[in-house]
Amino acid sequence: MTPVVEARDVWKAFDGTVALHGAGLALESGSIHALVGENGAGKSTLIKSLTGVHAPDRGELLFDGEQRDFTGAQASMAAGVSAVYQERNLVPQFSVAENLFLNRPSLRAGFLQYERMYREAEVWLERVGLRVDPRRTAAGLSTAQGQLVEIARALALESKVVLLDEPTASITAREAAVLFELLRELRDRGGAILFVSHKLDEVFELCDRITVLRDGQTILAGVDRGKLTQGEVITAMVGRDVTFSERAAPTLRHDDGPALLELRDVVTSLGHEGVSLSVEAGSVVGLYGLVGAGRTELARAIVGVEKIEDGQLLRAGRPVRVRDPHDALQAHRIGYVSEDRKTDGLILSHSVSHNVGITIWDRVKSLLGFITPARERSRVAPIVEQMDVKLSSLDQQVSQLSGGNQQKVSVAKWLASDVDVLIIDEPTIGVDVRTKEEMYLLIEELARGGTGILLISSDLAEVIRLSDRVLVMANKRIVAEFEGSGDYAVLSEHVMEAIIEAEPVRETIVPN
Amino acid sequence: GGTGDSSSTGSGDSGGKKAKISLVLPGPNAYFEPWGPAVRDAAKKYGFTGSFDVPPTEAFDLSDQNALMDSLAGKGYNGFGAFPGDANGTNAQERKLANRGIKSVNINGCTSDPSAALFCVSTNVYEAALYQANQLIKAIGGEGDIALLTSQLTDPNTQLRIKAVKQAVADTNGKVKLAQVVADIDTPQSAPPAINALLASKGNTLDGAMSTSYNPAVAMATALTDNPQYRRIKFIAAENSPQVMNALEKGYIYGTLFQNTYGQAYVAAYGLYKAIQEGCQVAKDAPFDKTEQTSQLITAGVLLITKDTVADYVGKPESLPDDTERLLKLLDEKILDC
Amino acid sequence: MLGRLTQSNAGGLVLLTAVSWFVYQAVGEGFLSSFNLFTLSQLAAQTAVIGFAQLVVIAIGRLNLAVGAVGLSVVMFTGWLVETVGVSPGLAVLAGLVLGAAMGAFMGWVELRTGLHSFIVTLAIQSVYIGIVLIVSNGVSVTTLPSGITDFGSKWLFVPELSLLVVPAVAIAAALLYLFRRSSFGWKMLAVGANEPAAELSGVRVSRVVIGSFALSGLLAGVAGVMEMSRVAAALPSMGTDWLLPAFIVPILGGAFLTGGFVSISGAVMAAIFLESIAAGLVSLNVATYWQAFAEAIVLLVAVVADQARRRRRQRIKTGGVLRAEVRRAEHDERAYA
Amino acid sequence: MPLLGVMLLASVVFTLISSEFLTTFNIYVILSSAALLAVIGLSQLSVLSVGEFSLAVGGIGEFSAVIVGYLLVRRGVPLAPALLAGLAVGTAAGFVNGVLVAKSGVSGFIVTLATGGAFAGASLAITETSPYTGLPHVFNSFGTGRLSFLPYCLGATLVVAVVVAVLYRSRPAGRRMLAVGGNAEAAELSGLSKTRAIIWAHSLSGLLASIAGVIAMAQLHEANPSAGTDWLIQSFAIPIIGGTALAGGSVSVGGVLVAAVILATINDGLILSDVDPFWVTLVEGLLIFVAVLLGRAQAWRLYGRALARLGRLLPRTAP
Ligand SMILES: Nc1ncnc2c1ncn2[C@@H]1O[C@H](COP(=O)(O)OP(=O)(O)OP(=O)(O)O)[C@@H](O)[C@H]1O
Ligand SMILES: Nc1ncnc2c1ncn2[C@@H]1O[C@H](COP(=O)(O)OP(=O)(O)OP(=O)(O)O)[C@@H](O)[C@H]1O
Ligand SMILES: [Mg+2]
Ligand SMILES: [Mg+2]
Repeated sequence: MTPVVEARDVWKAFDGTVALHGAGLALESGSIHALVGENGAGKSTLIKSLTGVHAPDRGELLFDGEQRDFTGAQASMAAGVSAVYQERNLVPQFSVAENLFLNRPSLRAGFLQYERMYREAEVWLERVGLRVDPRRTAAGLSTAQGQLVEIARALALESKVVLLDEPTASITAREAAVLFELLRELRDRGGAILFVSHKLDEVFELCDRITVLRDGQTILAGVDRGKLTQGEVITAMVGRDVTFSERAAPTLRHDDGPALLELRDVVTSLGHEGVSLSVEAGSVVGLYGLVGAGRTELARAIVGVEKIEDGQLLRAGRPVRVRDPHDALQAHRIGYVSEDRKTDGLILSHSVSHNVGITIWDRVKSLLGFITPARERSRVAPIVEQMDVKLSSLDQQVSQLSGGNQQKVSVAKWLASDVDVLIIDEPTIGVDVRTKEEMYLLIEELARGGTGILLISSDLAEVIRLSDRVLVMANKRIVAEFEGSGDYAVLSEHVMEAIIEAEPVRETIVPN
Repeated sequence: GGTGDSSSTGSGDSGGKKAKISLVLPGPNAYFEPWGPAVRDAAKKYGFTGSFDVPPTEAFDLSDQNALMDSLAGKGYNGFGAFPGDANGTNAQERKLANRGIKSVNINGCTSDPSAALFCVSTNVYEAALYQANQLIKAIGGEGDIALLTSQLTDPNTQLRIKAVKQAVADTNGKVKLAQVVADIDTPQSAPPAINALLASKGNTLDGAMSTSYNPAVAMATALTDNPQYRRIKFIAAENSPQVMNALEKGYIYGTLFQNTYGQAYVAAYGLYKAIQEGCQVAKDAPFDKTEQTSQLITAGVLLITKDTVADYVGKPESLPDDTERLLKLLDEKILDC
Repeated sequence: MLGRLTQSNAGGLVLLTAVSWFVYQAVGEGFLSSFNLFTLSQLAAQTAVIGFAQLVVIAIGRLNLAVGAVGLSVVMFTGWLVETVGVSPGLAVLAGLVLGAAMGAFMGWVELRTGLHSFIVTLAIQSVYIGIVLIVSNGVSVTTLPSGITDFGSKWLFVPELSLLVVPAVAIAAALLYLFRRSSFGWKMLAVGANEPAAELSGVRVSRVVIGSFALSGLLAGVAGVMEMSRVAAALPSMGTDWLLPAFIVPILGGAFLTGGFVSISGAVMAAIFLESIAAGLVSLNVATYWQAFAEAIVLLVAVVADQARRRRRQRIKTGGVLRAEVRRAEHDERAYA
Repeated sequence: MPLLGVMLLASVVFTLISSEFLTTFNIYVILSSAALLAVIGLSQLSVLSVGEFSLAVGGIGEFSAVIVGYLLVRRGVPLAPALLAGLAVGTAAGFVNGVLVAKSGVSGFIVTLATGGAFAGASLAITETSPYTGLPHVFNSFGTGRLSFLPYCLGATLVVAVVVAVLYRSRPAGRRMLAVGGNAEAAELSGLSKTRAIIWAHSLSGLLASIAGVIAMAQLHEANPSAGTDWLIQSFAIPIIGGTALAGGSVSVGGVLVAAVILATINDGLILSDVDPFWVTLVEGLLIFVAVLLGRAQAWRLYGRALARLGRLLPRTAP
């Protein structure tokens, strides 16, 4: 059977780096094909080469056995290829519905028919399990909601080839399950699907074939899933055997002293009510909840971006008022790793060095406010090394890094900051298995060093793996609290029960 | 260190070289169009190189005018006639030129003393405005409300004009009132709404109005052409644009002040030519007119043109030929010492 | 090294300037005369500083339409201190610059307090500043400046081709270079300009950066004003009106992103030089009077488009080179395995 | 819409100050000035929609007007073809801008600055600074004629505004420009062409600038080569006051109309209230500032909070 889409010996260079070294890939109809590889292996570049967003420097692209060179996304879409790219791509000012039908709005006599678009959008949103009003603008959507909208957009095209670049990166397992059902349906109708993910469990659950990229080269080309184990895939990705550590023993607690950070009956302007929690020195407190539960907003309120209207915030036992993130960092030594690296985490157009160093400028500058790049670099380099960020130099623009490597940079800058309380929001979105493990070790090491960590994550396994205590948030309230045992099977059941109880009707968005 | 005065490279004064004269504006403006033919005619008649230059700006700009003069000087020009970009600011430029042996003359407006220019040929700004105001007061029968439309407040000449009009009004002992002064509206965009707004608010009470600048005059002429109900207002312009002349011929406006634009430029070019090519000096006892601003004014004539006299002047590029003759003679006989 | 230079904006402008100077001199006349170059250095120095005043707010993703208004205020205030109050020139200039910084900071503060776009805030405030100057000064210039101030504009440095005004411009360029390369404040400015929410969440106090940058902008506008005052040897109430476009062209042509987050000091300096030499060059080329403005625009357009095309080609060649090297290595490896 | 409230508020204030404010003629004066300002604003709005700038609005406007004037006065071309030629020239000029901006990779700021300068320069050169006068009577009365308080040219402005509003609300071309302005990368990845959107936007801007040029010409009764000198700042101020984002992606045509009326009202009111000429600039700046501030919903919240704070203080200070 000839593949629907085939890429042969594709080369692609960006100024300075060569992203694809003769990579190959073949997709067949009626199958879900996994594309895996470490961060920076070239997965996204390969997808963009297939859809004509990047023009490969060398190599052949065949569609239905014929050679084609797409000049842009328009051309590939017309040829029946739809894609969800790794970064979020919505027009913030437009309604959800219009974003869904951006390139082919419903028209009558040349004029847009909004009502019809809203109706059609509702159907597709329903199918991906996203309950948002199609009339609202995309600006207010969370990353996860945006991701679901884009998946709906790709599926709505009803093309026979669907390329998904890390579609499950920021959605929870429940939403992923809905998506997988859809994808299987599509496969059974003869669709060819490419699925990129760093979550190997998903890959083995969903996919029929697996292609592994390493350093821009195809290491395993479309091998049957049944013929591989996760370990073999990881070995192929990394290039050597790796073993993963177990959950570290509970870290030492300074139970006697007051908690590093404590919230008492906090009410925010965004609708949180009666939120109480405490983070002790040397502990990791996990905060789990479904998409839109209000965890990110709570974190932003703690560092002073949003307003705390009532209740108390205590820092080492003393009530304080955090005016803004500067105050949080400098006066109270609280840091916040934001969840959306693109909009409020990274400065994409600046160098890796500046991005990681930004939190320490005030500490390494001289009396008159001067800094040398060398001084910054000496602090930044070890952390970047530890996180294994794949880059050509510390001066490289962050925008030129692969998605996962960008994520590492956004976490690295807070590891560099040396704060006492660190709030980490979705740290491992898009990070490959090996680095994820590396990050876990770093987080544990930080905690062992006495830092209090509040971990927000939509990856329940991650929360359970790291936390000494697990809090569950739903509808902007803390609805349950569990001791962290590290036992996934038991804990996950408890957590899900708590959520279902608090939110009988699952809504990804609370209507206003 | 290595600093020194820029004048140290300047050459001394020397007559007898070939004159290369440019008349330079601070920016493009239709009113000064006769300068082109004036310098051309003079150059042809007396045999020197003459040009008319305008810096590439949108509005009048002192810096651009200065830069243009410098570039021309770099090309060997040795005489400049300038409408000063600023009555104070142009002085430094002309001194700089003089230090390098380059002569200058001010046209259509003077710079404040002390000036490095040879002389200034212009109407007496204050007197001209006073004349215009007095004519207006006469036209409205010596009694009533008048309005003054004028240009940039930051232009020292604007201040002089306002002062002159106030004086003329004061001389009537309260019979005439200066009801409103509208300034800073000398662009095609801002003049029409401002003039119309003035008519809307005071159109029924004003008896007369005068404009000392171009765009407000055009706007007023247009407004009076379109709105017969306001033609009661006696309006005196100080321009000769087609709209103004048309309105004048039809009797919609009372009159306009004619200046000798061509003649001023011609006389300035002639004076420069004499000084450079024939080595003439400005006589020590030259009978200059003196104003608050300058002590080396050669006063050019102005003339109020009304509906009755308009036919004699419309469409003639030479402005006021008789006045030109008078000025040339004055220059030859009294001012220049050759 | 040379490769990197020609890739950069400043490098491209060096090339453009060199080529255009060659053409002006070879085809035209008098472009490289010391007179012309002196003026060019005077103007380029001031234009560069005007551009810097805008550059420091562009860096943080803001706009400042009041650069000219602040410059004007500083000039008039300094002039008043010197002439009326009798303060010594040095002290007066210092006081003026402090005023400029305060006026800038005020705009930053208003922007933060109201949350309005800096375009509107500075547009309205520039009108307020100019209005205050008009009211306080009554539109009257200060013309009797001490030689301490005016010498600065007329003296030369080392050679008669170079104005002393180059000194402050170069000093400021060096200081800004240091600011953006080596100081936490400069880095924070760029961070705020590139991604304000991210910078804020990383602990940068945006309000302080905004107010600081606007204060710096006001200070630099004041310096540019003092430079113009010393060049023109007067404090004129019309100064600053023609600064708007150069203020934006210099940083943008120099390579800064109008949206913030990236600036180039060397690019801005070269842009000022290139820009100021166009007008002078076209005069040497004898372009017909009224076609100057047109020609100036076309030269600018052709130059930047050609430079961009050149840089793109170089980029392609470079990427191609990297790729070819990789392919060769891969083929070599294959052969080695076989 | 709070901006509309500001407009009414301004009218009430000026009516109280001057009894002449609400006369037929004065309303005509305001509306005819606003009619021109609105089209100037729309011309900039259309480039702002894709997140670009045009510094060539004034240049294109006066160039188109000069072309029309040249054809009418020097060539004796009849009115309709002359006008069409002028609009075609404006559109073509905008198209050239669009192509240069989209294809050359040079910042749109510099490109339009240069082309705008070229168009303005060409206008000056063609006319040698003397405006073309003696335009047809019908044309002049389109510019300054009126039906009671309604200037005829306002009709043209309203038609243009409706067309532009519909374009941006319901036509794919308009939506594509907005999509590119909102998130160019997303738009491109969804198969929209950024290049084409930019060219569209600049062409539209050129067309609107030439319409503004023609209206200005009719109001002045001449084709003035420096008619567009003041347009630069106004072209930005009007859409921005009206709520159009400088960064692109959202436009407000209604906001442009209201903002144009507000600016025209302020200028008119300054003369009606006979403000001392030396104070005009200051007062104008303050009025614009206050108008913009009051035009924002969040400003009202600010006042609410300030009032509340005051309210909390009062009982304590009162005996
Ligand atoms: N625009 C660009 N400019 C320069 N280098 C780039 C650019 N885009 C990608 N690269 C480089 O190409 C390589 C491959 O990147 P790519 O995004 O394809 O990785 P990936 O496999 O998708 O990784 P991830 O899992 O982190 O998303 C990386 O080294 C990256 O730095
Ligand atoms: N009442 C609401 N009206 C509109 N939008 C809401 C409302 N509540 C929440 N949202 C949206 O949903 C998001 C939920 O907030 P938040 O990001 O804090 O949740 P979260 O638990 O961190 O979930 P996520 O995993 O999506 O980040 C907000 O970004 C907001 O845009
Ligand atoms: Mg990727
Ligand atoms: Mg979140």
